Amino acid sequence: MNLLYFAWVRQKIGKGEEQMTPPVSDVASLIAHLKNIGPNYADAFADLSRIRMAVNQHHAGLDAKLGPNDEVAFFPPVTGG
Amino acid sequence: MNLLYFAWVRQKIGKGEEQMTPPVSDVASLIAHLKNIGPNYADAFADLSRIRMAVNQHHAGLDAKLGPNDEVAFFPPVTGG
Amino acid sequence: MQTRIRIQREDFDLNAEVTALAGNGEAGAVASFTGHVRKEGDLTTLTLEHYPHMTEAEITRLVAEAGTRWPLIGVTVIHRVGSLKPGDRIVLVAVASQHRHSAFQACEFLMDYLKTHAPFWKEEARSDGQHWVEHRNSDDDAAKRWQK
Amino acid sequence: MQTRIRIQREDFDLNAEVTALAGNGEAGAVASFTGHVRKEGDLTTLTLEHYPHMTEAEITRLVAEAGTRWPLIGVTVIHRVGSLKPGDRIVLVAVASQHRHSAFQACEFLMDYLKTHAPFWKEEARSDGQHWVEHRNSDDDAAKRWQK
Repeated sequence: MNLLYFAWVRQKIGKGEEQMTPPVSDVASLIAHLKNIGPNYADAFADLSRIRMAVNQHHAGLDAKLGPNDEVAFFPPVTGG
Repeated sequence: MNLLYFAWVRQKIGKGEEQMTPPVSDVASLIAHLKNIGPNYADAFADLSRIRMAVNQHHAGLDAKLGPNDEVAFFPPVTGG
Repeated sequence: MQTRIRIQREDFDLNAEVTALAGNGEAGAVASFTGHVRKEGDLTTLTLEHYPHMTEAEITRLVAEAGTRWPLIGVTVIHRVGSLKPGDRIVLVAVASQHRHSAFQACEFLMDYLKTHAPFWKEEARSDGQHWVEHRNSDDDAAKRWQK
Repeated sequence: MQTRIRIQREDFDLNAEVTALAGNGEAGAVASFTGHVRKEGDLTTLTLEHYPHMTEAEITRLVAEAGTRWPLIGVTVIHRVGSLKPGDRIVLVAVASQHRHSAFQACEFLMDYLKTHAPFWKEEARSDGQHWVEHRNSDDDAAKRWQK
């Protein structure tokens, strides 16, 4: 699984991208898994109302299913335009 | 009174501008006066639903009052933009 | 509100106009509209006549009305006259505001009123001669949407 | 529908973009929007980050959706990334159509959805440091207006 982090999510976690193969099948369980990795992840995901996500470059929700080759991105609500 | 004609009104009358001091006090009576001057005027004003007017550079109606120093313009519905 | 109204034969530089309108960070949003001569069958030339002085006066009144309806920072209206070819630009309306919805609304309001109130007339040259363009009722309907 | 989507660090030439979009008389109406960095207190720099590939993919989807709602001839979206200063342009959305109302509607729709869906993030530099800009609920409300 390819994980991407943007904006302050990237800053809190301390990296913009990483590969892992966690034993999870949806976004919610991926977040639970990440929060256990370390305090930087726990801090980034402390308030899920401030987190948005995309799976394979489409906006997705916490219930989106995940497979081993998916690209999953976490980021704050967007502020472009 | 300074009279101005634009677009096909100008073409039908055969001039773009003229001065006259007709014995009229509103736009409707001015048009009646003009239609008696000659067939070119009568042709231009034959169908008043196709004529718009302005008095002193403001859009006006047939009932607009006129004074001797007014600028009165006749033209088709506008097609700019 | 900064207002620029120009009636001219020459083309205009949209980039320069919008840059001037946005200023040095005063406006966050600029909505613009450009009208272009459409390529239509055997149309060769579109000639625009106008009523000098009243044109500027009427557009000034329309811009002032827009300024009472929306919080605007600046408005630029440029309308060309004379002979134009298919593809040429006819008109620019650009509106700067702090908020994009106000900029869009005021820009469309000004175009709708320009089409129905500003004293311009278009004459088409086609292979069978010259024809004055007929006013479109759909333009009246568009302007009526804004009546309060 | 002719679609041009560019994510770039460089500024753009609005005049050239609108000229290309209008073509040689194909489109009668082009509505454009430019967003500019506002001068605000001690703001010195606005830095834009984005999600490469998804940005283009998401904007492509938004433009396709606009094309199903209005009869469009062409759409150009340019969004800048990197470091910008007050007064700099951030974004261009330009929409060509045969009819001005469609052009205006599609242009505003695209801006509203760009603000809520395209993965860009703004970070402000002020005298007290760097701050990520907060998403505005008013942008969500603007986008919701278009829900069918």
